[in-house]
Amino acid sequence: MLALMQNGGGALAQTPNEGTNFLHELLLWLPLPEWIPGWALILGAVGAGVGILVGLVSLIALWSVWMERKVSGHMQCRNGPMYAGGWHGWAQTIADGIKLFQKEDMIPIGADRALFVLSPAIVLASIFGALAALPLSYDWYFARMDLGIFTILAIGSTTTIGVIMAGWASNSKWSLYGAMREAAQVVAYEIPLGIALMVPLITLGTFSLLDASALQSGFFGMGWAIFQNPLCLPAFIIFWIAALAETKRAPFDLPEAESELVAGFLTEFSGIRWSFFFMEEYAAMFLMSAVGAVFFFGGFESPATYALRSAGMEGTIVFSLVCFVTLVLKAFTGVFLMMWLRWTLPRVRIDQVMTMGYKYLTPLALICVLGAAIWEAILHVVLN
Amino acid sequence: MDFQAIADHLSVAQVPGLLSVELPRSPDKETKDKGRSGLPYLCVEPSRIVEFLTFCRDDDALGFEVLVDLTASDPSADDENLWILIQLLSVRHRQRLGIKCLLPKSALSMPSSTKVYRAAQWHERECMEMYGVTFEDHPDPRNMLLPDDWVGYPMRKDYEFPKEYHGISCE
Amino acid sequence: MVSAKQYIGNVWNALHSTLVGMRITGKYFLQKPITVQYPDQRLPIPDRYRGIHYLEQEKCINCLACARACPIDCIEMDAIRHGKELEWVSFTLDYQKCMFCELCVYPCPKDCIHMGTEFALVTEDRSELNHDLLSFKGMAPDARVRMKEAEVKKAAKAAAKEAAAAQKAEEATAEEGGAEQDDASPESGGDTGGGEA
Amino acid sequence: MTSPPQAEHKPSIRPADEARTLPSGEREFFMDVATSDLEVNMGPQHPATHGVMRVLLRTDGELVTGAQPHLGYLHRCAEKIGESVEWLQYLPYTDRYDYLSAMNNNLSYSLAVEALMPELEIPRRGTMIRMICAELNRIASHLVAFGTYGLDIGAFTPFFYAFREREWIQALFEKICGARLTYSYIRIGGVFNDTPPGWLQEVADFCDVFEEKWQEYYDLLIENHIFVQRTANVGVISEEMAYDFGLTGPMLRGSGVDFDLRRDMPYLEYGEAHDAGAFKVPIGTGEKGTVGDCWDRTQVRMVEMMESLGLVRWCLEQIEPGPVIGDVPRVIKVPPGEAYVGIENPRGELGHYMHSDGGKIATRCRVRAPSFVNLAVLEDLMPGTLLADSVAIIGSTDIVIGETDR
Repeated sequence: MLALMQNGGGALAQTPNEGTNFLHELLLWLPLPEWIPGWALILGAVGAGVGILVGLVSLIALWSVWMERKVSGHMQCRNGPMYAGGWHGWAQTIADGIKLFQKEDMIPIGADRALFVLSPAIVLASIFGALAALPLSYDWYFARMDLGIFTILAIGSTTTIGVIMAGWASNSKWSLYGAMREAAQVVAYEIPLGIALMVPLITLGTFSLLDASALQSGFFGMGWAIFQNPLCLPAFIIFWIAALAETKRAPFDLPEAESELVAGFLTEFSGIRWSFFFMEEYAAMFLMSAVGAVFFFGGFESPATYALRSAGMEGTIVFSLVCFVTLVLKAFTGVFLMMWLRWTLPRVRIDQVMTMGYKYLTPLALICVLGAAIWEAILHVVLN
Repeated sequence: MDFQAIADHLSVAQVPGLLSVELPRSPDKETKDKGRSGLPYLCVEPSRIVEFLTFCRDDDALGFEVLVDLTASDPSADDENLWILIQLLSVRHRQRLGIKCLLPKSALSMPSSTKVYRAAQWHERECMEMYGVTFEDHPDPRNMLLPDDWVGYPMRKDYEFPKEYHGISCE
Repeated sequence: MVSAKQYIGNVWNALHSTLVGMRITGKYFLQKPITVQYPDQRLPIPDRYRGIHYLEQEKCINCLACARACPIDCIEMDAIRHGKELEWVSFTLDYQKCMFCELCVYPCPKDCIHMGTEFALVTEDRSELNHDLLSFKGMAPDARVRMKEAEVKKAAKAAAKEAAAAQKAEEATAEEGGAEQDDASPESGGDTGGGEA
Repeated sequence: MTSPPQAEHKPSIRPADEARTLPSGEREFFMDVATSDLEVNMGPQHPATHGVMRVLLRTDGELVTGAQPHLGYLHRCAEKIGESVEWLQYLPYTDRYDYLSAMNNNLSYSLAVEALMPELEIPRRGTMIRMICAELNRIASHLVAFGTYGLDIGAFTPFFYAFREREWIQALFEKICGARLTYSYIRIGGVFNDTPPGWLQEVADFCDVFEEKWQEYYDLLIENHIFVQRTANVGVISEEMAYDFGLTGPMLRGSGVDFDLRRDMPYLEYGEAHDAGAFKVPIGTGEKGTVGDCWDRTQVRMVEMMESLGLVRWCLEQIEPGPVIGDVPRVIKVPPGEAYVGIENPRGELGHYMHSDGGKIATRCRVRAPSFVNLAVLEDLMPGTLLADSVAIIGSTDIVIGETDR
């Protein structure tokens, strides 16, 4: 990693936290008896990690679904759920979840049973895998990855396989349409998504999410990439549009386009299997927003972290917590933006999706990368 | 043009198929005529309807571009005729024309107007299933509203409602 | 092929119209919703609302005008006539058929059937939708009392008439004073005038 | 190519080469491998068919190569009922064909019956209330058309905004006649009740608020770039095609034909209103694409809402106290005769052909439903478009299945 950092140039000499994983620290801190074998400890740690991840994804999905319903409700001059749980129906999603768990597990007669059962699992697994690469704070992470963004993009894209599988396995024409649309759309939008992310990568000079965040700790924690390079803003817009398409959110919800394809690849799914897809959608929204927040909007850095750091509280649990909250807030701002867009825009047509991906976003993203590279060159080579 | 002018124009042009004109008349107690209110209609020979409609559409003074409605009517079970009623509309000249064809119930067949107006296609399909009129050369003579296996022509006055349909009681 | 101007125009249009739309949805996001929480809060129902009927049973004369006016024949009524008093058997309105057109209300000569403001027609069984509009079966207590009185009077009248006739006959044949008979029991006149609608 | 058995009697399926040419002139790339078209049933339960209609689509991937509408799922024998119930009793049934514009249906039926009753005089206040109700109902109906079209295109929020205003109109109708959807308010001879106190003022208030809301709809959906891209140049109906298929209403005007029954064959007081400048007739101009595309039709409906608002305002100025219904007997007997009366419904010309033999019951009651006629154009319009376009086209015809099937 150091080699990479040095090769990458940049001002990465002082990464603030070379610290270890919190799970590791936790294991060291726990007064565990010595007779426990090492493999059991590792297994336990992995189990705890998976538990935390699953809990996290469920919490994100629960909160996001409720938020979506309230946001859409208020944008449409209505209230959204109001009863379950008391205050503004906060427990509505929990109630819905319980209902979905109780529902009959239905598999259509003509369906390919194995694929039908497997597809929600793949979808959910891929989003878990991608989220595992997302650090929650400077020292709260499941794995310290120097190529974290690659991991996220690579594992996150496997969702598509699950969706295509679901569409095919349903043995329904509408589902097949949804699956094919998803395939076409994701292939088209991986490219601008990746290229647009190159701009902050060039600006920051790292692939690691932790380092990217640390590098944006400028004045008052506002040394965000978006302020460092003028081309980050268009790049962010392109990234955002591509992220919407990746997460199948309106205006790119063509795979499930309810007015065209009934419910697309979800048509034949019900109950808990359907809710897996649902969870994946919201977790993916959170993930994409978090990636955007890390690479464009300072990651864990904010005036609060700056103040704490100035006060010398770096490395404490409070600091980690503030970092975590900062990231979550930024990510949910992104999720809110996605919802806002969803409840504003109509859906685009499949050929327009392709046109937009290939003819508009990809060239524009390339221009952004070129411009960002020139800007960095001027800044660092010519002026330095 | 009002109705009389249209009728005169048509008779001057000697359009094929034009038979007579039905005008509203007030009731007369002496002849025990109940009168006829409403709107005037042109009576046209059913077999010449295509030529008649073509003339109505293509003639500049008439200019009936739109076939608004085509339907049938069964005035009573005893009547030996079925009426085919056609409504034309001219967008250019802002005028309407009602056409009536008397079709004997013994030979319910007339040429299809679809070639003149595509709009007639669905109306004729409806007519066919509801009244049992056969429109010759109709491009798509399937049932429109009724199931394909429906027996009888429901809009006729002598139609008897079926007791059951595919095991569903209709009582 | 798209020209450069069109290309930039498309990008600009897309972003601009999105922002315009987001401004509108954002504005409503910050405003108070206009809906009400239905079972807790209810909007006022106007006077002319056409809901489930109610019947002023005392006024109804079983004339069938409403049943005849009904386009779908969903009103059925049945009453036994006791002179001027009616003993109601049923006055049913089948809400599976009823289309709330209010055509039954206006022909009524006594103005006794009305559209109410109740609209919830939720039941667990379709047969429950065949509402009986009578608030009570048979007759109201006071109507029953009135009927009894009427019958007593009627019986008394008949008896008086009979007595008078008898008296006349007696006077004609033999001049004998006949005592007035006034022990006519109410039961004796109870079965008269049973007429089904 | 293995074509399915139904393919034989399909008149509208174009040859493969022609169908594979997009409306923009671009040719879809395809290879000569053994593939077969996919037959998809859009409906009877499909969100885009606005009811229980089935469109049998033949598709090649996303490209629609053939479409065949199947109707009759909501056939309720309205015409047969019209021949078996009394004149006034049929009125509630007219509400049910186009349940989004029941006032206009009532009006059409009443006018057709009145055409057979020359002695019947309709008081002016009744006519004015009829016009107010018909125009308010047109606004409500176009609001649904606009909102559900947004749904078809994938925008949810405009639908709620449209329904918010529609609820208002419905509340106004509820006050005047007691029903929210099936009004049965306009009756033979006039209208059924006078307006409740303060009602006309409430209508005026609505007019004032609606104008700014309308601008919001316009900015939010109609001018939205994605919406324009989705609807412009899609489903183009040329003027000749519109005539040939007998299209009426906004479908006809969207194709650039300047024809409106309210202006050109006036009924009620529309002629007077037009002379007074109360309304203009909007036509499709091809502002965003070609004349007669889906966007034009939507635009015509949008502008018509504003024109209807002008008409309502004109009526509110003109209305004077007086009776609202003519001298109609309780059991109506119509003199013998026959009449066809068509009026401008929100969806096109709703015509009633009524034939009486002098009795209490009509001999023939024919309903010329605009949706039924407008729908026929789908067969020709849909081949060669994308699947998503076919949804946009169905939405832009603005059909109500209650009316197509009657």
